Amino acid sequence: MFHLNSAVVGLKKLHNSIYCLTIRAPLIKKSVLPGQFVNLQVSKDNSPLLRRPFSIYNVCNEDILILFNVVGNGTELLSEMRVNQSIDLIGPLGNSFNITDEFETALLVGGGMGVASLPLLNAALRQRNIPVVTFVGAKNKDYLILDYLHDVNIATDDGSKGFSGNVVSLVDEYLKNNKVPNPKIFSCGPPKMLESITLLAEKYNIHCEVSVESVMACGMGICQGCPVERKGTTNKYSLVCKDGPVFDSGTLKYLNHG
Amino acid sequence: MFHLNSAVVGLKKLHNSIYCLTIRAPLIKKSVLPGQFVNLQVSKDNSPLLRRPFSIYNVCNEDILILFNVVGNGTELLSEMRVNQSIDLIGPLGNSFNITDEFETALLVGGGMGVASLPLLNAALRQRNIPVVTFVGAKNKDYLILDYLHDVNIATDDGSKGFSGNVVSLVDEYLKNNKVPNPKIFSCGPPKMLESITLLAEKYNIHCEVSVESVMACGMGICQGCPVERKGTTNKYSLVCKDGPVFDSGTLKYLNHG
Amino acid sequence: MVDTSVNIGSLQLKNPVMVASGTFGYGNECLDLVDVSKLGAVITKSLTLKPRDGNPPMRIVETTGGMLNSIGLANVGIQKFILEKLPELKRLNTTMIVNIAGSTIEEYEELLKILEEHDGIAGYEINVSCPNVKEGGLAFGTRCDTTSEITRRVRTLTKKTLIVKLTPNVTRISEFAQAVEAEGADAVSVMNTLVGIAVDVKSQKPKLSTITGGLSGPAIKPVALAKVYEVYKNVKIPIIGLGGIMNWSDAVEFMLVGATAIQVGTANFIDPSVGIKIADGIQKYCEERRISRVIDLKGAMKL
Amino acid sequence: MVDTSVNIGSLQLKNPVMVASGTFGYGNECLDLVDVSKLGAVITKSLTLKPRDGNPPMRIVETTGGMLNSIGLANVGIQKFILEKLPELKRLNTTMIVNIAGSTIEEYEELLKILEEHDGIAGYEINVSCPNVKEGGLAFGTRCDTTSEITRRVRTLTKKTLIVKLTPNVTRISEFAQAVEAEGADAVSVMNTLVGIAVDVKSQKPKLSTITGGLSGPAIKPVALAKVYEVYKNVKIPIIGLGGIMNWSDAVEFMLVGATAIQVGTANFIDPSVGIKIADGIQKYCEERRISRVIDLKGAMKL
Ligand SMILES: Cc1cc2nc3c(=O)[nH]c(=O)nc-3n(C[C@H](O)[C@H](O)[C@H](O)COP(=O)(O)OP(=O)(O)OC[C@H]3O[C@@H](n4cnc5c(N)ncnc54)[C@H](O)[C@@H]3O)c2cc1C
Ligand SMILES: Cc1cc2nc3c(=O)[nH]c(=O)nc-3n(C[C@H](O)[C@H](O)[C@H](O)COP(=O)(O)OP(=O)(O)OC[C@H]3O[C@@H](n4cnc5c(N)ncnc54)[C@H](O)[C@@H]3O)c2cc1C
Ligand SMILES: Cc1cc2nc3c(=O)[nH]c(=O)nc-3n(C[C@H](O)[C@H](O)[C@H](O)COP(=O)(O)O)c2cc1C
Ligand SMILES: Cc1cc2nc3c(=O)[nH]c(=O)nc-3n(C[C@H](O)[C@H](O)[C@H](O)COP(=O)(O)O)c2cc1C
Ligand code: FES
Ligand code: FES
Repeated sequence: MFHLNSAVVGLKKLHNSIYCLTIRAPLIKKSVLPGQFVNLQVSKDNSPLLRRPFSIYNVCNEDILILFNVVGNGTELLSEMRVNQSIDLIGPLGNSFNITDEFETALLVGGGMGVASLPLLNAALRQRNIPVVTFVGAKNKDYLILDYLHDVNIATDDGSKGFSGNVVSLVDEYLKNNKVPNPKIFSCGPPKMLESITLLAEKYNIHCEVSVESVMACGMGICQGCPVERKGTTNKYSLVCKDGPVFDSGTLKYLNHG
Repeated sequence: MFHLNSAVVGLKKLHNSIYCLTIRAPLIKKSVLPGQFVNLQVSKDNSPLLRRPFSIYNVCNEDILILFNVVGNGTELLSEMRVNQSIDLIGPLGNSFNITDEFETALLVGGGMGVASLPLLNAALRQRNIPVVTFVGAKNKDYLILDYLHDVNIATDDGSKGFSGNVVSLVDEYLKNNKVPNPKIFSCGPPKMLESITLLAEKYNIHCEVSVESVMACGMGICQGCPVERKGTTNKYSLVCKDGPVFDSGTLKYLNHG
Repeated sequence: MVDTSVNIGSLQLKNPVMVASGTFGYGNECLDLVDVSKLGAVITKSLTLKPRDGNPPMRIVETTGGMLNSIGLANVGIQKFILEKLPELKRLNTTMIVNIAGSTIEEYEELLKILEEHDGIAGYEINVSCPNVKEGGLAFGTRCDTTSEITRRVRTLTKKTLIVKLTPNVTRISEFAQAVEAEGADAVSVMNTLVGIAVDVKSQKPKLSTITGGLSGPAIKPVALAKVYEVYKNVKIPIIGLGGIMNWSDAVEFMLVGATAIQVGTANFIDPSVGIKIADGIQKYCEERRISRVIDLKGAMKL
Repeated sequence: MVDTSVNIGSLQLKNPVMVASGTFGYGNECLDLVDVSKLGAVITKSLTLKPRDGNPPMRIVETTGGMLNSIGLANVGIQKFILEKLPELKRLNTTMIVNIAGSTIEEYEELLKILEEHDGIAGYEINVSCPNVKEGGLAFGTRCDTTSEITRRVRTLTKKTLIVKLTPNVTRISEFAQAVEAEGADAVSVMNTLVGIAVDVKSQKPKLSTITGGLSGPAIKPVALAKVYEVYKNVKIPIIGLGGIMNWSDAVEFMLVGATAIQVGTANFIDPSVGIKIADGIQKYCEERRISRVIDLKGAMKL
């Protein structure tokens, strides 16, 4: 875990309200594991006060990339960053996807901004020569983010590209129609989607890891502010920022999400 | 008084931390009197919360100009404004210099950012064919602002240009060495300077108006937050934003300024 | 069509948005910018028996998300108000609520007696809680017995809507609300400012001439919401919620936790017409959700 | 050379900057980022007799210039703390102050008895004022009698430095400070969080699962300064000031109004090493002004 006062290397508007921010962060780049995140200070004047967490989308040279959607004040400020502007970040934070256990095919399932945690995972899997099948969902084709992924199966809610419907249904179709040798699902996306992927994984009896989100204050396990309710574990709650953001899907109680 | 949601037309860095901001504001331009100010919203997200008051430095086409020095968070945000960015302002506010009473020569005395209230006054005087002698002071030559003024006598604290010393001493020299027919002083600058110009005016028995500053919340007489202590008036306090910012120098009690 | 009206005592307001005492002058200062007839009501700055100069400068200082003020009830006094302000205010076609402050219980009575002789006043808001004056002020408002006593005594003097404005600087604000409810107050305004300090580390002096001042603005909104909620659970009379309201969404929060109406204070300094925008915003919120009466938002928080 | 040390009871701290309970874990969570030996002291999160899961999500929400939390004293419990955390904390070369919270007076006693059997603990901070638990919590802290009683009972059990952390949610916090001073507390921490609420107008639900939470961060700084100042005028024991401190200048403000030492809370979430920066900043401030001892800042506000 490093605390860096670093600089913006680049900011690219992808489309609509989605941006990709490149930050100089050699120490984080070197140590990041797939699924980890950084906690960015978006303002120097306490407005907003708290840092904002973002998945590490990719790495490049000495830099890390962040993919974000403008949803509020903090992400708006990020979208106004300029090259060379200083930016304060802490990372890499959280656990990571487990790709060392027993499975033969990785099914990567991303919805919305959830795709941001897939590229590093994809790269790590390919390095180990594990076959990857990827599914990406978005509300419409403008919100699709497909960079740094391979052979992607696409779903859009409005059918403007690929499968018409949600990405979990697309995975369902895929599993119905294909024999997938010993698969494991890795998924990241909005709560509703993670709930359905969990049910799907149960139905097919596939091991499934999900990366969840939570409002955070500290991002490193000190404030106890980011609990997620578990089942079948010794503690009632786990911390998204430290015990997560990646959890075995079967161990989460989704219903308690705000 | 108008409340405009308008746009930035231009921002020019003059030198060091001093900027000139041009704002589209035809209604204010049309009605402004010399000495009046506008109250600018520097942030859309309550940080800082309150508006910031600035003299109307000049007008041009449909626009008003603001001259400002970066001293804190609010002025820093102003210095980061971009052309076409929206900006919310209220104005013109306050009273104005009185140029209709009996005098033959106008002595304009500005110190630091206080010069910002002189150009409009200068123009109004010249339109009435009243002779103007101008004195401008700054800590050093880099902080001198001389635009839109004529035949300026310069003083710098460090002597890097013009008279070496404060601008009030320069006026004193001038009055000692020149016969000035029936003069009136119009002055704007930091509190210390206004105190000395007041004493000087008393010494030479010259009518003197000063434009003072105060922290403000509303800028238009509703919060009672900007009192200045008076002497020889019915009320103990006057409001800088509404009764001022211009006062007859002899009626102010300076000692109560923070 | 949404019914935006709300009732406070015998008074029906066209909408639940008022401008708070001390943040809108006497009501006629920014007619250039604001059509006050579109507000639910205008509450005057606190009036006292004698004119008051107010406190020496500095009277205001900005803090994170808020401001401290120490105006010290600067006002023209009740006589001048009646002579010079009231005639114009009557012509404004808005509901005028006069806020009064005294340094003794008798002063509150006297103020009310004088005001009762004039028309154009729809109701009274009793400020028992100004933190910025030496005499009376906060001392009244933080004692339940004096707060009740003032309420009891002024209640006998008027049939008009009587609102008591409570200070948040107490352990249980609901006890005060219950006490004034028992004495016949028609409503409570919750809340006045929190006591605060700011120090200039360069000069090592307090930033306000009176050392302490009253904290207002968005910084205090969570506290104000909690106070309104506490009062809501304990009294039946309407609550007028205020403290840090900047926009319609903040206002809706106050109604959801139990406020019948709201006041905008500090926000007027940033946007004098914010009250009208908030009234429109509340209406639109109701329209979009097919809530037929704004009053149905009161206490509608889902648990 | 500035003397940065300050004394709290029998304890000498190398500098006046501590990290506040609940905002720095048990003290060993961010050793990667912070050299805790440079802090005046580390205060653990509140420990209870039994482990506590804490409250359901959502536990935190950001507000203007602050945040509300409703952690509900989630902690591993005193036994696990002693077994699993304390051994490591002892090696950190910092002053460890353990914060305890009980739901009955007896629980405070029992906690203290257990802790007294272990070394490596420099002192105790008694949390009588957590607003986020159903049992006890705020109810204790807002009653002067129970606050004194807890102090009296734990005082007899230890010779170590005993600090009582007061809640600001009372009318006169100085009465509480006087009461615990009378019972032998070595110092008071002023202040815990303000009770607050935030509502989501989309879902119409409270943003926190427990409806109310505790407000912290720069938004509350003016209130905290006023509470410290009020206490300073009424007690002789040292005051540890906290509430919204973000930088050295804020810290100096607290000392000027009367604090002997300060704590940084919420600011740790934004910058875990802010405490060290603040300690450096205070020292530099003193150097520049030729103030030879940091403690000379205490109550040095010029009136
Ligand atoms: C581990 C982790 C990784 C994340 N990775 C990414 C990413 O790669 N790209 C990306 O765009 N976003 C990501 N997020 C979400 C991101 O942190 C939020 O979008 C951001 O904090 C919003 O800040 P804001 O100030 O713009 O919005 P705010 O003004 O804070 O909130 C705007 C709206 O967004 C909701 N919101 C705020 N924070 C969160 C959150 N943490 N989770 C869910 N909803 C939230 C609020 O409830 C509100 O409705 C991640 C969150 C976590 C916890
Ligand atoms: C009628 C009027 C006209 C003005 N005209 C101009 C102008 O033309 N050009 C210009 O640069 N400035 C002018 N000022 C001053 C300007 O308003 C302040 O510099 C500005 O508000 C500072 O905002 P900030 O957020 O950058 O600084 P802050 O962070 O608010 O303060 C930084 C420092 O400046 C001091 N300060 C803040 N506001 C004032 C104030 N109103 N008066 C004196 N000191 C203050 C503070 O005490 C602090 O030390 C004028 C002020 C008034 C009242
Ligand atoms: C500058 C200023 C002056 C005030 N004057 C009064 C007053 O005269 N009487 C009163 O009852 N409240 C007064 N208040 C308190 C406000 O009416 C209101 O209760 C408080 O500011 C909280 O609301 P807000 O956060 O929306 O401002 C004043 C507040 C401010 C900021
Ligand atoms: C997330 C969080 C958890 C807290 N937990 C505790 C706690 O366990 N015990 C306690 O005495 N205070 C607790 N507090 C209160 C802080 O110690 C501190 O009193 C308060 O936050 C005000 O200081 P600040 O504004 O610097 O944060 C907590 C505060 C926060 C924000
Ligand atoms: S965000 Fe602080 S513990 Fe997870
Ligand atoms: S700034 Fe509000 S009265 Fe002058």
